[in-house]
Amino acid sequence: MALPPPPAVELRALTKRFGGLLANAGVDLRVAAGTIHGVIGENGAGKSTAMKLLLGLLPADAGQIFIRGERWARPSPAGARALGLGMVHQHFLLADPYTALDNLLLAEGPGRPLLLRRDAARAELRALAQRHGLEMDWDAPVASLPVGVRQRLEILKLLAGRAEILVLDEPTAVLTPLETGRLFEQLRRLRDEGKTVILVTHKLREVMAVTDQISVFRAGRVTGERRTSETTPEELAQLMVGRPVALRWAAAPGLAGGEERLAVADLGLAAVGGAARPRLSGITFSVGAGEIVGVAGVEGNGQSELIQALLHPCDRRCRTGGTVRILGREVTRWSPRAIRDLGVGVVPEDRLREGLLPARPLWENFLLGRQREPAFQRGGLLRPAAVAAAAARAVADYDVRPPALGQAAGALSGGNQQKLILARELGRAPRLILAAQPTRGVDVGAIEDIHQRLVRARDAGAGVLLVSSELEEIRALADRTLVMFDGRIVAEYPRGGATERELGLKMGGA
Amino acid sequence: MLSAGWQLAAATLRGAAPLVYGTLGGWCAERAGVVNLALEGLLLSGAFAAAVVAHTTHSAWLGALAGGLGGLALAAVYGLLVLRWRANQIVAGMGLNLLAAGLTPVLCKMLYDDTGRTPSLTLAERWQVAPLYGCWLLVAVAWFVARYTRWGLWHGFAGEQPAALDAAGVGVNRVRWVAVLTGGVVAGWGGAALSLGASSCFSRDLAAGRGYMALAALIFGRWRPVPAALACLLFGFCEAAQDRLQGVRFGSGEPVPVQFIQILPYVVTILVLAGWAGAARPPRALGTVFSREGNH
Amino acid sequence: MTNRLQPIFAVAVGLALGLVVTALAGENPLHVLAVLARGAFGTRYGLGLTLAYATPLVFTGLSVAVAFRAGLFNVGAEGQLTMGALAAAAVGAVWPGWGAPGAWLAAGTAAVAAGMAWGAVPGVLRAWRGSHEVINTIMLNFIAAGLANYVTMYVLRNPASQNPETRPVGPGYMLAPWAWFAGAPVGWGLPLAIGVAVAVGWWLERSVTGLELRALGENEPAARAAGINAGRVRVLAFALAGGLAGLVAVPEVLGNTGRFRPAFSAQYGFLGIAVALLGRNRPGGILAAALLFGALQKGATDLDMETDHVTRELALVFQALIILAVAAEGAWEMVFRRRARPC
Amino acid sequence: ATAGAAEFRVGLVLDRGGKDDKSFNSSAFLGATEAKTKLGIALKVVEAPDDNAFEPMIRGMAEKRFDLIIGIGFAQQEVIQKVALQFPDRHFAIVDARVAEPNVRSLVFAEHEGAFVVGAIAAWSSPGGKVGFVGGMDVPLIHRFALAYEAGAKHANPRAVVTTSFVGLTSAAWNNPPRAHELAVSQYDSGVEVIFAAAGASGLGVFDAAEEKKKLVIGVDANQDGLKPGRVLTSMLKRVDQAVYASIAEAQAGRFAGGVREFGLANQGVDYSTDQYNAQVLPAALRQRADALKAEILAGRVQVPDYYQRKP
Ligand SMILES: Nc1ncnc2c1ncn2[C@@H]1O[C@H](COP(=O)(O)OP(=O)(O)OP(=O)(O)O)[C@@H](O)[C@H]1O
Ligand SMILES: Nc1ncnc2c1ncn2[C@@H]1O[C@H](COP(=O)(O)OP(=O)(O)OP(=O)(O)O)[C@@H](O)[C@H]1O
Ligand SMILES: [Mg+2]
Ligand SMILES: [Mg+2]
Repeated sequence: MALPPPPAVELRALTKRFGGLLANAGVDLRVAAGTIHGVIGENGAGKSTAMKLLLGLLPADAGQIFIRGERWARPSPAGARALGLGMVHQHFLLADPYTALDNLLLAEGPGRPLLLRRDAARAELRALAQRHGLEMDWDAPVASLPVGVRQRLEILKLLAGRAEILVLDEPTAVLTPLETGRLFEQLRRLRDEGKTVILVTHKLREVMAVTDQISVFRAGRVTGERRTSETTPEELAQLMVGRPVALRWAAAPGLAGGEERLAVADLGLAAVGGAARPRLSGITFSVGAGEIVGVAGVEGNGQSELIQALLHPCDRRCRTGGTVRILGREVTRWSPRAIRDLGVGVVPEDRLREGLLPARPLWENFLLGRQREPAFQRGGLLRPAAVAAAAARAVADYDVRPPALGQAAGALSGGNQQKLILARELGRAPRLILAAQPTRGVDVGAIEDIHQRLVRARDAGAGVLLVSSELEEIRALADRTLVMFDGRIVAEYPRGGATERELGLKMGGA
Repeated sequence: MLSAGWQLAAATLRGAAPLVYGTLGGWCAERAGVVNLALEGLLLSGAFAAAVVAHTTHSAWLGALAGGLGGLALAAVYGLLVLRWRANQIVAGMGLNLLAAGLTPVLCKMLYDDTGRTPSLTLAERWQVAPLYGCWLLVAVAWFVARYTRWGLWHGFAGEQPAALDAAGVGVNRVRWVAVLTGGVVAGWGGAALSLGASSCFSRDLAAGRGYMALAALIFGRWRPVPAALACLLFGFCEAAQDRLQGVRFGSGEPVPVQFIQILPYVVTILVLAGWAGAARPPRALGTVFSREGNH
Repeated sequence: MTNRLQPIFAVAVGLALGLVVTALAGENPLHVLAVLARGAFGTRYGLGLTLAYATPLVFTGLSVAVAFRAGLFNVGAEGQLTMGALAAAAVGAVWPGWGAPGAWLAAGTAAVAAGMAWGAVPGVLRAWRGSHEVINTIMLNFIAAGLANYVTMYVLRNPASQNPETRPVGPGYMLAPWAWFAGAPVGWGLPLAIGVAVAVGWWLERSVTGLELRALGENEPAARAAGINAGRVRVLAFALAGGLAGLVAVPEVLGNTGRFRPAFSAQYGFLGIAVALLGRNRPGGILAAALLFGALQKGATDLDMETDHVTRELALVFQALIILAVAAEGAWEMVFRRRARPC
Repeated sequence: ATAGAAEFRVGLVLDRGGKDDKSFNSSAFLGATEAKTKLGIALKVVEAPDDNAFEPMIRGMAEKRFDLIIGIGFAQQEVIQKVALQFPDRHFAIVDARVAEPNVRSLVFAEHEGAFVVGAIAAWSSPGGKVGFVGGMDVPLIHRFALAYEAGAKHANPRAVVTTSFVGLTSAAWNNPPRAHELAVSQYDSGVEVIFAAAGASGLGVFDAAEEKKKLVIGVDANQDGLKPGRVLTSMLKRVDQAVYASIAEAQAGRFAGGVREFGLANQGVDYSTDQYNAQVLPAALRQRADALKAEILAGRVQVPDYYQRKP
């Protein structure tokens, strides 16, 4: 009897430490050849780290890697290419000002002729792209490509490099349900061609839909292995978090038709950098008191710009047309500070970039944006004792861990950073809340908490504009749902007014 | 008397040449993501090496070659500091400028017992005409390499998206090393153009702020070789015009005080820059250390 | 512990490298070291001059540091201090009759105001037109030199002197140097510098605007999202930087020469960048770095006198090597076996 | 030289141009080294890195009991004054400034007389009547040169046109040959035939331009005729070397005396140079005319304007 074929990839006791943080604490993982293998786990569980070790992008502190049964002694990116390993990163490795073609030419790596033969390469790539049904404008700068297309480009990069073992790290975060479906079709086809696919995600539904086998990461190690056909989402969730979780939850509906908190009319933002379409056009909607208005849409369809335009309406980089009214006041020419002082709380989309001073202590981050409140300053001088007391209360209330006020905010985990921001913004008892992707990168337990806080603020009379690319989040919280596509609002639904499929189609521009 | 226009053009080219070398040298490093504040020092070390070798060998060309090597030597120290030892690039750049400003006169003293100057060069030992077009040749080369070669692609990605370069199996720091060293050679030639072309010896502080002007040109040109070189041309033109405007009178009155003429190039630069509008976008990874672990 | 020793160790290595250079030049390094130490600290007068060199560097170091903390690079302290000194000298020359406390206040205020105005220009241009402050501050240095020259030569020229200098300020303006320093121009400028350093540090940490300034430097998008007006804070930071640089007028004009001389600054603005960077943009660090640089400057003056083979530029070499040694953090990690923090 | 106890010790504090500026400071250095070889004195030469360094240097020398301390350049005026007061039994000399202390000898030069003469020589040598002047910075001393130079040129040729340029705005202007070179090229391009360079070390840029453009240049302070033989029309000599040498010699002989020593055309402290290098470009006929002009000036028949005497 022939021996079973060796696994395409095997990781043994892989360990990786970042400073004092053990990101991978002995990862054991076997991926059979010719399968789609799901890797799931909470944010920060160590999935991406393990994949980077596998690709030779990071040196492991301990442990071994076997590719097709053979020990890979000295991992390196160049070696990975030679072995047919390729990865689509969670954060795309593309350079904005360069064309799609140039990004692909870069991926060819060293050992090629010095002169770039763009014409020849373009012809070859067209053929390859057609074979795989992945259309691409090769001469457009990456900056002008929608996120979905960028991902296509990343996959083409792998295919052009003749990768046999493909790792995709959270590939669906930026896709519409429709595109996700198409991607999964692709992956199945690749598997049927004999390639091995490792799919990293934290969306249970997706792993259930497309994989053959699933490994669950928790706290830096693999805590469970399941055959997809033999498990349930509930079991996987429990493996991920370590305790049973309620997967479905919906807020009670809010009072509709409260007084107006936010009214936007015909908001527009011109195109930049050669892009054909304006970034925002004709955005008109309103948010009332006691109402959560959800903005659904695939990332990159203008949601970020919308939030920026609401916060900085006087800045020409954020708005080139239209008006914004907040709490009945026309604020189109107001400064961000004046707008915030009206009682606007903001949960920014990218919390490290827009919400925090990573190198500064917790108490200072708690103060950021509230430094002029009379409670915290007198005559332009801060009142450290008052700030510390308020910060300590808020940190305890929102269960930010560890509650060390002197610690740098950047050293908090993502979920705790988010809680700190909520503590700060909701602590001002805002009358309008702009919440962008409030639960991104936050674990299942904390998501629940954040959702309840938002609902409680709504019930206390705040208007909430909730921007999220998680359909489930929108469906659970929003009293009204707007769908954005390509810088416009393309649909509006009342609570429960649309099926997930309908929403998905609208998000894809159908 | 040649036509005044041609003379002005020639003076513009002469004034621009050292700046063009400097700005190209800065571009080499900065496009790969390495801030280069050390241009002043690179110019000085290139100028010094060129003058010493031209004087000892009586050959302008060997002098020019040595100018490049002088820049290379200082750039190697810079690379060691910022690429190997992850020194803050601004600090290291300023430090090297001070070092070059101090060490060159000390070396003059050691070599020639002269407190700040190398011996004068004869016309035959000087490198006068070649650097004037050589720098434009280099601009063309830079433009071509950046656009049409694989190296150019790597170079740009090292400053824009180093992680992608790394994932493609190309060592980011290796690319940056090459970029910093090449930049050193090019800026060193700028120094040679100063000590062998614009002057007939090395003298203390010969660069006189041209490294900073070259940096300004680089920013002005939005980190692209051709616009940056054109910005040098603008600076060169302003200087040449300033030289010719000194002593002009309006109407029949007293001449305009020379100080107001002398500040003209700087005022023009500020005005043009303000009118140019919009913040220039530097290479995205400029000034960051590339390390696979510390790059998330 | 090793963390705190590292900069001191690095300074020592930089000094040692400098001594190697002097040895190569043919001097006995021990002799050089002795001369440096004796020159800078050995006598009251020497110590006084060290402090006299250090005082302006504290102001320019703070100037650069305040801009840095707001995320701006101020290469323009030289121009700002020129305008400050010129303004102080102008007030003192135009109204020579004023008496002591009022005169000090007037001249000091003029210096700060002129420095602030000059400093605000790149801030305004950055906020309003997005122009890069590095270019503009470099250009403004030259423009300041030009204007100062013009005023010195044609508006306030001292007819009693062949030096290019302005008329002397009235006697009521002068801050007498302290006798203890045996004639070195050290006086109230020194405590002023220390006090200003402490105040700036305190202001940055404790005031609302200080917090806003730091937030902008730390993370611009977050600061903007928090409602901080980036443009206004930039102008403020640059104006403040200019005002700090302008204070150089106090030790120079009021405490020393009593007039403006175009060439008075020993590259203070430029060295201020090095001082700020070496002092890690913290007031305490800046005071220490300024003292170190002052000592080197003074010590090097004596070196020229006491040696045969080195030139006055040696001070620059020492300063440079120390800066580079302190900057080369990666090299010391090997020595101290300390791993870099991520990010 | 090892310093014997009985040796006469002289300290020379140079201006920022340094001993090798081939001009003003070089001249002083030359005089002092000549004294060293001829008179066997002990000599210490220092250069100040910045204006604040003059005081510690001069004071240091005074404390170290130097017998004679010589400051070169007007920038040291106040420092010498101050230190001389504090060390009344030490002897000092200063070039280019007047210090009214009994233990200070002030060595001042009538630069304008020399500049007038070379201005006339320039105009005579310039058939088109276009002559130029390149100064380091817009400062009083340089104006003293420029004013007299222009007057001299106009005296020789009433239709002479003088183009005046200044190198820079900061003290870097004295050390920036490439800028001076460009200014000179621009002047030569505009038809100027002779340029008088009074720009410290930057002047060498003017010499380079003269060599490249095959035009004439006039040196300053020291005899610079040999720098570009055949291109240097003459040099306006300011015999700092002689002044320094004489001061040292007298002091060594115990005949030091304070007060002002003026050097001008009358005592050849200021002059124009003639030697083998400029014999071609400054023919005998011209020299005779120049000497005649000198005589007229000395006789008071020709008035030389002095910027220092002008009311600002
Ligand atoms: N370069 C780095 N330096 C320091 N810590 C890091 C680095 N990269 C990752 N980490 C930390 O290692 C841990 C594991 O990160 P990893 O990216 O592998 O998580 P993940 O499972 O992919 O999470 P997510 O679902 O958010 O992508 C996290 O705590 C993260 O903060
Ligand atoms: N760059 C860093 N420097 C220092 N510590 C870090 C860094 N990144 C993460 N950590 C630490 O690593 C731990 C894990 O961080 P991570 O962001 O992965 O948490 P997480 O498991 O995703 O938690 P959460 O669900 O709250 O986001 C945290 O306790 C955090 O303090
Ligand atoms: Mg991940
Ligand atoms: Mg996390």
